[in-house]
Amino acid sequence: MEQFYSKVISLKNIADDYYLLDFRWNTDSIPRPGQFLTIRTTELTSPLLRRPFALSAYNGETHMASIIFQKVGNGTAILAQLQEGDILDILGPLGNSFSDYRISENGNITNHVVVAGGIGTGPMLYLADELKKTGKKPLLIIGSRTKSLVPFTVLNKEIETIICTDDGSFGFKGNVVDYLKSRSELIKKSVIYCCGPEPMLKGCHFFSVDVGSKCYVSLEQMMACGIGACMGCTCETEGKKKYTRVCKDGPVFESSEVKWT
Amino acid sequence: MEQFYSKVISLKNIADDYYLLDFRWNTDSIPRPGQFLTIRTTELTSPLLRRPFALSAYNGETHMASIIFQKVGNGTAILAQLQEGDILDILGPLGNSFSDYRISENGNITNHVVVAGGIGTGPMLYLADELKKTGKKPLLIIGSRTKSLVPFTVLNKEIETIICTDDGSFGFKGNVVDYLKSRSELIKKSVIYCCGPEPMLKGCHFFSVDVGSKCYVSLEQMMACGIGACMGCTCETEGKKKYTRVCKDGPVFESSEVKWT
Amino acid sequence: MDLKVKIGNVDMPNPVGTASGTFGFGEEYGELFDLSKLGAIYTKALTPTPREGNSVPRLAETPSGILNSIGLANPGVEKFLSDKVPFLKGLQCSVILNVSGSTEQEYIEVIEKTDHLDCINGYEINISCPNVKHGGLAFGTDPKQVENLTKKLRRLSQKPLIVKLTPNVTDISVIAKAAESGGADSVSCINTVRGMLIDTKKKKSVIPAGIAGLSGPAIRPIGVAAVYTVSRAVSVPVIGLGGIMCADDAIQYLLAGASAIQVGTGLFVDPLLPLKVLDGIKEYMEENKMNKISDFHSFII
Amino acid sequence: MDLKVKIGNVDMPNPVGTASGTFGFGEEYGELFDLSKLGAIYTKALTPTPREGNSVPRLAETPSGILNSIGLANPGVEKFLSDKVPFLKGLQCSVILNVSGSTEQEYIEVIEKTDHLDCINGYEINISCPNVKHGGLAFGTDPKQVENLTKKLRRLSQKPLIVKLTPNVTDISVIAKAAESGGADSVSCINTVRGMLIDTKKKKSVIPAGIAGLSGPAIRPIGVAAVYTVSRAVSVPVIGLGGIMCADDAIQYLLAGASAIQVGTGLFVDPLLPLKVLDGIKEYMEENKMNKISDFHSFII
Ligand SMILES: Cc1cc2nc3c(=O)[nH]c(=O)nc-3n(C[C@H](O)[C@H](O)[C@H](O)COP(=O)(O)OP(=O)(O)OC[C@H]3O[C@@H](n4cnc5c(N)ncnc54)[C@H](O)[C@@H]3O)c2cc1C
Ligand SMILES: Cc1cc2nc3c(=O)[nH]c(=O)nc-3n(C[C@H](O)[C@H](O)[C@H](O)COP(=O)(O)OP(=O)(O)OC[C@H]3O[C@@H](n4cnc5c(N)ncnc54)[C@H](O)[C@@H]3O)c2cc1C
Ligand SMILES: Cc1cc2nc3c(=O)[nH]c(=O)nc-3n(C[C@H](O)[C@H](O)[C@H](O)COP(=O)(O)O)c2cc1C
Ligand SMILES: Cc1cc2nc3c(=O)[nH]c(=O)nc-3n(C[C@H](O)[C@H](O)[C@H](O)COP(=O)(O)O)c2cc1C
Ligand code: FES
Ligand code: FES
Repeated sequence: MEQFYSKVISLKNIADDYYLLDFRWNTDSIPRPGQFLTIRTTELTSPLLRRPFALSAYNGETHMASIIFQKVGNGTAILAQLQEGDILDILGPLGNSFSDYRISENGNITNHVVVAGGIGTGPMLYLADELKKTGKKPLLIIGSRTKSLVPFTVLNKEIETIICTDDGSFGFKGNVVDYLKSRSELIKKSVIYCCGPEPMLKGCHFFSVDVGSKCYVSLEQMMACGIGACMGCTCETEGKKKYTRVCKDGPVFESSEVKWT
Repeated sequence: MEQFYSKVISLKNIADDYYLLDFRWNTDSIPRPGQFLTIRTTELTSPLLRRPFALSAYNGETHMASIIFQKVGNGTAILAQLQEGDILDILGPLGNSFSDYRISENGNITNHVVVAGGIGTGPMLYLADELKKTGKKPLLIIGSRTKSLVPFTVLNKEIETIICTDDGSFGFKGNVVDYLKSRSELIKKSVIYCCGPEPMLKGCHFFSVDVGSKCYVSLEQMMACGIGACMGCTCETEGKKKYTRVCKDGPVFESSEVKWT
Repeated sequence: MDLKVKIGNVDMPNPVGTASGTFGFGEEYGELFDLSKLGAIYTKALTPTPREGNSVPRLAETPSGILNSIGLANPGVEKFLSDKVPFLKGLQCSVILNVSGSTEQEYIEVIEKTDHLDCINGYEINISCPNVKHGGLAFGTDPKQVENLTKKLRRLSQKPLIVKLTPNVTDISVIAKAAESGGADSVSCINTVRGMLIDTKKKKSVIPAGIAGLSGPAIRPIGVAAVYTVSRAVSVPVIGLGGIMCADDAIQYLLAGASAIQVGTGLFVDPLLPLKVLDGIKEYMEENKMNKISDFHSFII
Repeated sequence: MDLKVKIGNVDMPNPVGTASGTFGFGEEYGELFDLSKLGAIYTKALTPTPREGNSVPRLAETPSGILNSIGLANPGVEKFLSDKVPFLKGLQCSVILNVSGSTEQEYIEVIEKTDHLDCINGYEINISCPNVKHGGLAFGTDPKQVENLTKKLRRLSQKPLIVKLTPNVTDISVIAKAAESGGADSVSCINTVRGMLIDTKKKKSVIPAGIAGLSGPAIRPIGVAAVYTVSRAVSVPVIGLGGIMCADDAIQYLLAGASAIQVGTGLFVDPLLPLKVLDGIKEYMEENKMNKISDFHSFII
């Protein structure tokens, strides 16, 4: 982890309110899928805190990195107005990654199901890419409310991808958990990775329990330091420690570690 | 006075850190030289207060208005980044004007000396233009630290203009009061109008006392409401009322009304 | 939808007012919008004799806030009667006179000399101004003095008496209760927070008086916490203010327990803010199927 | 130029520290910069037994500020000794242990169990945390309790005792004097200000515990005013904090009377801020021909 500055290489609007931001990764530690960074959005005092975003791509040769973010409030509105060449104040890479678990616990498994919802799409694109590159068979499932929220332009055609829309305006009609259930025979032999809104994560977790697969989820929590110092971003976990820091002990957890409420 | 919205027509850098901002004057009341407006610089809460600027030009036919501002802090830094088409939130016109005094008290006088210093240049360009249009003979004297701070491009060639620079890098070497003194014979038959830093205003005032001319000054004070309601922007004046509101009772005062400290 | 708010024996047409000291006596903002749309205006503090106020600068900006040290500059009762009352007589909204003084006698004098006026619908007793040397804040921090002063003023007028509380105390609910038992019809909170800005170039306080009053969005969380605390301690209606910059901010105050709100510093940033806040409150009530202001108070925050 | 600051019998190499609760026990920020450049680190509050802290969310953003309700989550003394002390032993800067408790006995226990450690250079007694039900803020608002607690702790240790003051009191100088007469070597101020943010969609406090602690630039003017007031009331050195976001902010505190400062919330925005603040202070001293920190205290603010 390091604080560094980097110029905006490009900023593209890739779907309703979704943006792809490319920049150079000006530090040595390599960011893995699931890891995140924080960006200071202004030199002024409002919005105050740095904003966390997961990496959506990283190219080890060109040192180019990307995030995909949704414009939801003041901080992301500022980011959405960045111009090529503007300077980003970045702290990262932060947290653990899906890759840690993939390698340490699931090295031999071939089938990997990568589930993304809403602003959780970024890190899952990166994870699917990494799986593909390491010779695994990723199935990418992306859930959206409607077609205009699907970031078609950033999808990798070489990765089997299922789009689910709540309103049926594209692909599978229903949410990602509905889709998982519709193909549970196949999926139960896979490892599941998810990032997205909490109800989706919870649904994936209970699905994984039902079919007996391993499931990993990336959590979100309001963060201040982002590095484990302030105890602000805890989540409830099972076991001896009631609270665990999302920014440092996560954001990726085995879904059975999480206390689902 | 009214609150209205207006698009940026153009923004030009006219000297070191000085900018000319043109926009449409979308309200009926006509702004006069010396009057000002306030601009909200952000939808966020920092910088919080609206920023006051004097009008530097107004064209009654095209309804185009201008201000000249210097980038000094966060608020003006935001303004300096405006793009054509961005929306300005404007409150104006505010305060009294030089014209009030010119017409009511000095209608017959032909010679008018218009003295500007630093960020006080804007309103004095407008006043000189107005004087010229009404058939008077304005002499415009602009004081600057150095040549690169002189906004040459916005000067009207038809108006007799003297540039004074402290370092002598252009025009008269010395400050505007030195210049006034060097030509006191001529100037004592004129009315003097000034806007600029306080020491300059004070110098002009005492010069006017010496030569026996009338002198009007535009004051600056930290402002909150800008319309006379909060009592935040007072200045000390001679006479029964110890404090007077710069935003409402000014910003233009007869120099002998002001308590110079 | 019923937006009325009852404070003492007065019905305010809606919960949105403008905070004392930020709105003068109404004339200036009256040029910008129709004051009859407001629930109430709270005037600049009035003292028996004119006050020039403190030396300049009286204002400074801080992160998301401003400091002020106006020092209760006001025309005094006499000039108020001659110069300001004619304007106030024409207004539809409630007019609440903000009353200040350095001694009890001064508060008494202001009320005695104005109680006969029909155009004054109530009093806000400013016992919480940090910007005057004597009186002001001193009254506001001692519960006994608050109760006594309120009692004395209570005898002088049938009009609603609103005691304005300072956040600069250990337990604001104690002061609120003292005002209530002294007979106040309502309490308003918060006044400004003690704050200071130093000019490091000049090595001096930016505001010559030194410590000044902090207002604006920076203090909104402090105001909401105060209203939450006070409204659980007293049974009279609470009027909330401090840093309201949009309807959502005002709604926070109402949900915290306020029956009415005031817009202060927010006026400086957006002079039409009170009308926008009122519209936003109406919209929220519609969306949430609320019929009256007290519906805001039915949630467990 | 001599940047040293003496607090009790300890020399801090420079006046810049990191505020309790924002810096953990130093390990995390130690990955980002060289902690030996700091004057002091103030650890997260330590209590005798582990505390899980409050339920989530524990953080919320407000205009130029944040609310927190961590609830003193900490590993407890035992785990502190085994897990944190080895790291602290390696540090060059002063390490000040922030001590909390629900009862006097708990404060006593923490000091008794840690006083033997060479790597602990002093104690900051947190009598001002708004985020725990018992203890914390209660201790901090009553001068008698402050004096008594300080006296009891004074007997236990030769190390500097810094009493951390809350701004949520009527007169902070009274509490500061109580700490001084109880034997404190220094007071630090301010802790967070009581504040609240309500989610108007959910009609609930964003932070489940309700009222939380406001920090960040929004409260800087409140902190500077507090330091100004306190440093005129006591003769022990005052440590200033609250909303420091740049060197100029820190210099305001020093000019107001502080002998040292702490960076808290500012770390979250700019993790290397303490170093920038230190550089800025040095530059300012050079420009203003100051030789030592006490030179900041020779101006009439
Ligand atoms: C580990 C992690 C990874 C994330 N990855 C992505 C991503 O790849 N793409 C993406 O679009 N979004 C991501 N988010 C969410 C993103 O951080 C928020 O949407 C963003 O901070 C909103 O800021 P804002 O100022 O626009 O909105 P605001 O209106 O300020 O906030 C909207 C909501 O965003 C969340 N938020 C705001 N500030 C923070 C903060 N400091 N820490 C955590 N949450 C905050 C809160 O839930 C808040 O209610 C991630 C969050 C976390 C914790
Ligand atoms: C009546 C009047 C007319 C003015 N006309 C012009 C003009 O034509 N061109 C121009 O360049 N400048 C003008 N100014 C000054 C201009 O308002 C300030 O330079 C500007 O507000 C600075 O804002 P900032 O955020 O960039 O700087 P900051 O760093 O916030 O402030 C720098 C200084 O600007 C002044 N200032 C800041 N906010 C205000 C405020 N709300 N009210 C008054 N002063 C403030 C203060 O002296 C402050 O110390 C005028 C000021 C007044 C009062
Ligand atoms: C410039 C100014 C003048 C004020 N004058 C008074 C006053 O005369 N009487 C009073 O009770 N409060 C006065 N106040 C306090 C406000 O009424 C209000 O309590 C405080 O500013 C918090 O609200 P806000 O954040 O919305 O401004 C004044 C505030 C400001 C900013
Ligand atoms: C997340 C967080 C946790 C805190 N925990 C503690 C604590 O454990 N003990 C303590 O004395 N102060 C604690 N504080 C208060 C800070 O040390 C400091 O007094 C306050 O935040 C004001 O400074 P700042 O504005 O620079 O953050 C905490 C503050 C924050 C933001
Ligand atoms: S954000 Fe500070 S510990 Fe996670
Ligand atoms: S700025 Fe409010 S009276 Fe002038």
